[in-house]
Amino acid sequence: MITLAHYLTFSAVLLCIAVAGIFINRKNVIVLLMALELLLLAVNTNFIAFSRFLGNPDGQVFVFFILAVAAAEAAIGLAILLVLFRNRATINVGEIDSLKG
Amino acid sequence: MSVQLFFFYTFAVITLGAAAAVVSVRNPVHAALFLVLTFFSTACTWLLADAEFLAVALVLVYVGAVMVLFLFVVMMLDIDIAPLREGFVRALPVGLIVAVIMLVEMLSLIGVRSMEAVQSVDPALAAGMSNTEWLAMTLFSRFLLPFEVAALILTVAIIAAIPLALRPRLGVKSQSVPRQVNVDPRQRLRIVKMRSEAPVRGQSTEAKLGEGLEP
Amino acid sequence: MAAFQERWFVISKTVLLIIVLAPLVGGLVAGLFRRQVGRAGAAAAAIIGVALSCVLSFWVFYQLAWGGAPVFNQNVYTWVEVGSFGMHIGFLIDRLTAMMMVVVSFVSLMVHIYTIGYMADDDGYQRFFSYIALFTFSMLLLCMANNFLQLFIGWELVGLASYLLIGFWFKRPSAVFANLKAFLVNRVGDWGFVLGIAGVLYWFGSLDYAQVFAATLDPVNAARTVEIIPGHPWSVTTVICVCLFIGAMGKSAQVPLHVWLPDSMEGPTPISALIHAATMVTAGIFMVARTSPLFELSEMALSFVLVIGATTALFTGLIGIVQNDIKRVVAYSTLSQLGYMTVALGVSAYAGGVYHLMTHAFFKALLFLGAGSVIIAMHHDQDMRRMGGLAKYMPITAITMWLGSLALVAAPGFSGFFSKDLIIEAVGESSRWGSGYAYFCVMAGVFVTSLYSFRLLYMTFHGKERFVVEPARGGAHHDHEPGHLEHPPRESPWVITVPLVLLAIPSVLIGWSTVQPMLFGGWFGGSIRVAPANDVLKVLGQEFHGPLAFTLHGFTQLTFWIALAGFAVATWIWLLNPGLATKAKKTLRPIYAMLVNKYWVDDLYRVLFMQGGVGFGRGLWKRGDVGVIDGAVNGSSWIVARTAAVVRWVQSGYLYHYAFAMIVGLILLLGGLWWTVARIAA
Amino acid sequence: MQFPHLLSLLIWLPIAGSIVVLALRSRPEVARWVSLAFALATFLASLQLWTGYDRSGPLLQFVESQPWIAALNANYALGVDGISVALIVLTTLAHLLVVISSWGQIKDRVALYMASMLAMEGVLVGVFATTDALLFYVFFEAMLIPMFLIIGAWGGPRRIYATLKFFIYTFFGSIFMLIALIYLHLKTGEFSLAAFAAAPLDATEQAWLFFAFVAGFAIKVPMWPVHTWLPDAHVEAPTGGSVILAAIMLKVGGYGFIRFSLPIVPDASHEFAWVIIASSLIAIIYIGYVALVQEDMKKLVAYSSVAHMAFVTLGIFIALALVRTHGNPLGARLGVQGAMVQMISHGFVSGAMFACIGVMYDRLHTRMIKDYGGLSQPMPWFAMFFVLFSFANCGLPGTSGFVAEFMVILAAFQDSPLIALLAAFTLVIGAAYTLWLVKRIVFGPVTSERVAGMQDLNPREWIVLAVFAIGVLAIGFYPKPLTDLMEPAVQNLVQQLALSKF
Amino acid sequence: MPTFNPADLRVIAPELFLVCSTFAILLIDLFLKPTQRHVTHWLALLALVVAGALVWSGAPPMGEVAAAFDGMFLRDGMATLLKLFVLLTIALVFVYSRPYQRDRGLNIGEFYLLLLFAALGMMLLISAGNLVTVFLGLELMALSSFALVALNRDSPLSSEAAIKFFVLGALASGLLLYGMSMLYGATGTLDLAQIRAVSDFTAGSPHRTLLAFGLVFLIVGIAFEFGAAPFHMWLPDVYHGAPTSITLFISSASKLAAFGLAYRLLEGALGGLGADWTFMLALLATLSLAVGNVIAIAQSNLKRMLAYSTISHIGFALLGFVNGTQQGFAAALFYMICYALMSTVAFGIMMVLARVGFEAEEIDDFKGLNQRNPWYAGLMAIAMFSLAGVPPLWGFFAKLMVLKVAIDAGYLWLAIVAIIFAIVGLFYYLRVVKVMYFDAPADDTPLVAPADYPLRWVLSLNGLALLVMGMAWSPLMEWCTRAFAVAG
Repeated sequence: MITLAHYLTFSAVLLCIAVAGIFINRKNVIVLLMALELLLLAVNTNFIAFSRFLGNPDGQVFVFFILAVAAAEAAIGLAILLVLFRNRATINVGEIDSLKG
Repeated sequence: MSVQLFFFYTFAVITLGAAAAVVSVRNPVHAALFLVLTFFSTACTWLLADAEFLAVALVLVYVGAVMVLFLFVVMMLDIDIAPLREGFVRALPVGLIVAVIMLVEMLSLIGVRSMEAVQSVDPALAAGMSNTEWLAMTLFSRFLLPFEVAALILTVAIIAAIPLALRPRLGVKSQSVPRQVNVDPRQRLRIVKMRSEAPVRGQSTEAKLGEGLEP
Repeated sequence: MAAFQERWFVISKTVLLIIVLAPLVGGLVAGLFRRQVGRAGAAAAAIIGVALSCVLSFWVFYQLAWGGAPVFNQNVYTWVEVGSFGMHIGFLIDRLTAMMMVVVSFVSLMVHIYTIGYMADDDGYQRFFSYIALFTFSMLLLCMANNFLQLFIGWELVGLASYLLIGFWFKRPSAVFANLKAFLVNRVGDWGFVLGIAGVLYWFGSLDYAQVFAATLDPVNAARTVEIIPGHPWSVTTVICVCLFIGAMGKSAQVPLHVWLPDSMEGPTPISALIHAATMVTAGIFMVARTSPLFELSEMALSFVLVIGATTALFTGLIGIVQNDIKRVVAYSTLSQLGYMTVALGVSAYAGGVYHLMTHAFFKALLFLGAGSVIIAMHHDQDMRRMGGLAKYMPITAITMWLGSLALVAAPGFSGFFSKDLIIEAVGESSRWGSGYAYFCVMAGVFVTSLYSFRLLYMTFHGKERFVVEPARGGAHHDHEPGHLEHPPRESPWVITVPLVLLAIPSVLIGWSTVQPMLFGGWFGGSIRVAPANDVLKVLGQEFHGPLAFTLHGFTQLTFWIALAGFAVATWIWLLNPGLATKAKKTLRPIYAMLVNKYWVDDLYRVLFMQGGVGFGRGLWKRGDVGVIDGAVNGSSWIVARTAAVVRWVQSGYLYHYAFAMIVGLILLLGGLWWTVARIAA
Repeated sequence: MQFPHLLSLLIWLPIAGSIVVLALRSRPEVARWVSLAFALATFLASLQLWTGYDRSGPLLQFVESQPWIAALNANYALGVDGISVALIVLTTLAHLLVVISSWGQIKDRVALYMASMLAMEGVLVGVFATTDALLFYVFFEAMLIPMFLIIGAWGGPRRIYATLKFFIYTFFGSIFMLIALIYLHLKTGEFSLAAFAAAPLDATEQAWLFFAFVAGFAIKVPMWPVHTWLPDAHVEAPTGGSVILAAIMLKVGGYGFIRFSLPIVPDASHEFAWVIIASSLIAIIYIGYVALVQEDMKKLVAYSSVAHMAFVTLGIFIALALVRTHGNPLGARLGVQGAMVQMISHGFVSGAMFACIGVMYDRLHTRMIKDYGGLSQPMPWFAMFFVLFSFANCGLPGTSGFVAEFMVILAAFQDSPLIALLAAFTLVIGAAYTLWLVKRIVFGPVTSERVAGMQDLNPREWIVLAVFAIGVLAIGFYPKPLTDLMEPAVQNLVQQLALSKF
Repeated sequence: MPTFNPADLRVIAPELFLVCSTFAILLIDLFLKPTQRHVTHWLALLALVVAGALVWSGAPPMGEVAAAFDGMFLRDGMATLLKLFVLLTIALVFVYSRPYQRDRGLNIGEFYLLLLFAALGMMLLISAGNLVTVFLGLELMALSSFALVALNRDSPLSSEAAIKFFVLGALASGLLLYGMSMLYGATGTLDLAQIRAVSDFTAGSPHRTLLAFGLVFLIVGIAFEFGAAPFHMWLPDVYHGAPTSITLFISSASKLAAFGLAYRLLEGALGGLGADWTFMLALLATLSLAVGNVIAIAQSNLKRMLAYSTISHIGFALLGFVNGTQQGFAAALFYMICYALMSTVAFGIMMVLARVGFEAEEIDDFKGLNQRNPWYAGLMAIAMFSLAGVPPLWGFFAKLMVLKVAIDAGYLWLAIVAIIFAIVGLFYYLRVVKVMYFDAPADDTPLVAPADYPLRWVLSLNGLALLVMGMAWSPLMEWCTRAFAVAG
């Protein structure tokens, strides 16, 4: 049978991949945004696992809100990305370093 | 090894594989598509955990809306693939090591072994309603305030996205219907009464451009 | 009659205040209001002040000596009061003080009158009068003090006055250097002196003479010891007396601290006479005499005084022989005579020392003023090698200088004879450690004294004229080169010669009338206390049968023959064949060089203290302050700035570095948690 | 009759004055007169303090107290004893003289300068008048700001380095003191000095607190190893600034030792007294030699004030040793009294010396000794004053310098003759560097025609130097009124030293 | 099954009013021409003022907690106090930035709306009683902040700052969520009060470890929101990149909200684990002090310098948290309020001195300001001295209170570290004063502040408040102490 440990491990690995994705990927901001989506996905899995094993609906309701917020986040993220692209003509993370020191 | 466990493992492996691909693949379009695959397989794992409503919601919200938005943006920004490649390998080892350390720490701290609680009967069925109804009962009773705030957040997303992304296209001659409608004929046409005169010989007869137009 | 007795023959405080304050007021008037008062007015104010105090001093002296007035010891006002211990300003007038007051005020008056002539054409005329009046005030304050504090205040004010007077012609760099040197050497002396006073306060509980001297009678105080260097207990009185004597050495120019007196000749001659012969330099002797009860308790201190005095007497005298500047010869003779007085104190013959101080004041002032008159005649040229044969031009000065020299050489009958020979006999009598050495120095000193005295007389007044007289060419300001005079030397005006004569009289006669009461008649009474064991004067007193007998006896004494020998050698060298001196110089080259360079003591001090001090200071400043401390301060700010510049680049601007930093932060926190959990589990 | 709120008046009148003067930025002339009026008013009020203080009455007089911060139980508590009265009068007098003397010296931004001076005056009076630790600390820090502005805005070429160094150096010390005050507050629950003095503290606590206080006050005094800010600050400060810095600000350090270190941590003070005594003795000798070789007059006088202030710390901590080991309270009172007189006398002497250097600087705009020579010919009266103050600086009897050094040496001897020997060395080295300075500047031939062209003192400078001279000579000849004023405070302090806190 | 209870609406009245007024302004703004933007300005201000009045009037008596929506929304003393100051700071943002925005063409309706939404998010976050409300309040604030930073579309710096802020913000909130999920897993409830009630497990038990594990992730989220090192990296770039008006908003209002977040999560939920998080915060405080003060010295841009100084001030505020008791939080809140008002003065003056096309950002732009505009030079000097913590200004007393609390909790070593770095900090504040007062101005034309009178009056009032509060700050302190009296 599927145990809570399975889910927690699965979400932990997913989280690590998302986090690794953020600082391994030196090139593309869009992939960063996708990694963020992955991150939220891992969290949602966690919530659902706990909700399922504790028999308490609050976790899944929380996931519902996370999804809403994630959508809004993605919207704003891409809008900012657009503005960045218009100003800098690049979304290569390696080149966005004028603010430093 | 029950059937459920088998399915769980397959979907988990697919998800992790796709997630790894999202992060490492070269072309952002491929990355977007792999992300779609991740969403689908995660949705399946959720189904195994009897969270059907959220699984479907995930697919609808993410794959339907968010991934479409991503693809729009990827397509719109014509990113040339070539320079994206190099510099990837150099950063790989450090990142990997750090990620692995984090994973090890997290797993040991969660105390995976001690979480051997077996999946009990589906709580929603126990309460005699479907998962959706079970969720809805809590959502619309205790979580009213968050529900409204979630709505607010989505409004903010719109209000924020428009001034950032919308670029008024200059030089577009757009019709302004209201102004067209309430035009007053008197402004457009003016009838002028003039006396007739004999032309004076020796001068050029045709009028200069715009000569007689003064009111 | 009793009322009269009572009213007239008790010393009144107002009289004493007038004695002290009159010169001060005169000095201030002369100094601060010189424009309003003008030259004559300033001189008058100063002289009236000093004259007033001189007359009153004589009156007080009369009251004490013959009027039978009791010793006066009252406080004028409280200076500082800390709990039960109070420091006051007050007067203690006993016979010792009276004598000093008379000597100081009289000599000062003579110098004031003399200055009218000497400084006639000097633009700092009023300023000079104000300084010497202030000097008289401080000297009187010092003598009349009834506690150590006021003694020290007078002590330093006198140093200040000497500083101002030596550096009077402040345009001359050498004068300005001399007064700084004088003040600093005096200050080294004062360094010891202040420690001595602190010792007195600590171990005897008070600064007032009366209480301290009463405490010295208590055997516990006398025997108390202190271990300044652990393991070496020193008797308390020895420590105090040595410190006090160091002060005296500074002020009375004893050997190690004598370097400033010759240089103080840079000042005008009147002050050389007043300060550096008669009064200031004797302050040290007076102080030791005044604190005799303390010195009597410590055998070692007295031996120390004795040895220092003997060394000064002999070796400074030797230098006097080779000096060519007339004032410097007299200066070295003063040093030598001070050595004699210190030797007298060393053998507990305090009365003898003070008595010699008095007689010396008169004839040394005379010699200085005489030298001054010679200098005026030679148009301020002090070099004896360009003098000679002046006797015929300046008979009064010559005669008075001869009388002064005879007194100095202790020719029998003269005042010097009575005081100096007695000291020599006292040394012979004393059995103190070092008295043998002292006796030798003192005897050799007699020969040396007569040698340089007569050398001076011969080189200036007798022998070939070594200067040229030529009438001035045109009206040019007479900036002639040395040795050439417009007109032949003339005798100084009356305002200069009268003081010479007035001083010559006591130089010759004072001995006769005062030797019996002062030395043997216990004239000083309670003011000087001598332990019965050390009272050499009493022993000498048995054989003393009146001054005339002593004079005749003097002719038979060895000292007379030595003096005569000195006279003979001097006459033979400098009168009969002058060339011999230069030849002697070549043959005794090393000795001559040693004497001319004053045993290289001056150079030693200059290298060791002046250049050494400056070098040490610069080292401390450059390395210590600037190098180490500021180095650390600026260094630390530099380090912080450097780390800031380096750490600043951690903020690389790359997004993934920021994320990386966050994740590393997370991992550290998790690691911390993991460690705590592991610890609990273990 | 003691006007009840005199101390508050003395604190807030100048500060109000500074605000008024600040508003007069556009009219410098009016600003000068207004600031003179305020300075004069404050001085006269402080005279009332001097006369009003009842010598035989209770120790702490003119007491005021309002609650200030309820959370910390700190209240606006004022009260003065003999020592504070003397220092307050010195402060108001010095500020009055500085306002007069900077009449001609300061040309640009007069209003800001005068405002800073008046604000400084109010804060300094506050430091001496308060009996609440937190209020003391606030005033102790607040006085840095006006001085920072004065040195920074009107100073010499390297003023920025000097003023930053001054500010951070002093702040560094005082912030450790803050930690000590907080610790004490936590222990006693309030901020009044009396409570701190009564609080029982064990040995380690006392040691830590002692070194925190030393950190704060040693830099202020300044004591030997941490003194390097003073020469820079003095050299770069304008004349008025360096007069105030020398005359008053250094006293806060000494005052701090008496109010904080001795009563609150007596045992640790006794245990570590040797550190302070050693530092003072080194200061006297080491700084003496360093002062000898300075080429810049102001630096020389600055170093000399470090050496003189060493006497204050020496006097205070000798008293401790005397009371505790030798059981000789009389000697201790002599030592502390000497230290207090030194604070007042040094205020007059070094204030006067800097005023003189200011006079010379106004005429020749250089502080290098070699640029001067034979000053007594063109400026005889100034030469008289300068020589008088130089002699006061090397402690000639008859001037205030001697009174203090004499008493401290007497007390030091009673602790150990060796300390007295080293301390008395100041007689020699002090005379050496001061008189050598006088020799090179005042006496000797006139070195340059610029020196010859210098005209003598103008009336304003006359007043300032005359007042300083009167002060120096009065204390020199008749110090009794000053010592009687401070006697009860000194006696009480010595009694406090005796009782141990264990 | 609890149903909707109308009485809750009274508890949530201020937020409700703010939402309605925001939407009203949104609609009105659509119909205004760009020149009439001041209407939106005044309406927004009015909304804030009325909301503040509602918060003040409707506040339950001190010490009591009014819960609504089944514990989802709490109104206690702390919430009232914090909300008032959040609204005050945002009002100050509006007042100070009006001329600045107008000159840069940023004077668009969305600026006001996003700020109002951010205010709303903060108020929700501050009075959140449940993890969901915390998350949603936080996200509402964060999203509007990301958008605000990016508002200046055509400046490359702003867009770069915005993307950095967005990505790191999202990462932090992701990790925060992960922490919340762990909390939920360990205690089985989302309600903060219940989590606290349940969370007293024995040290070794798995639930306790899970809770602690969640706590770590929470601290990451909180530290990011505060800008404490090592999660501070975003702060300097965002401060520097964003337009000064937005920097003012982030530096003051969102820091106060971060305090609310920290208090609700750490005290509200995990009061039981006090020992753990106090030590972690101590480490963060030390790091923040070190990084903030040291790097600030090497800065030449004033905004960047103030960013690092913010990090050091956060280090100081965390000193208060380290104490973990009521006095601790009171002192920390007092410090945060003081810091917020100090930074509003500093950034306000920077905006006043900025003109069309010229950003008064570099420290050298302030050269000789005293000659050109003595009043604002004076205000800036007061702000700088107060930030440095020099008495008799307010900054010093804030530092004093925080140090007292830290020492009281036994963290003497941390207090000493804090004051040593305060000395390092003193240098760069003094440098600004030096530049203003001692250096000669580049061009000595007198600098006239924009003719916006309310701006001048409010800025002067704000500046002088630092001086006045230096003398009379105990009433505010008492209010803070009472705010934490029983609540939480």
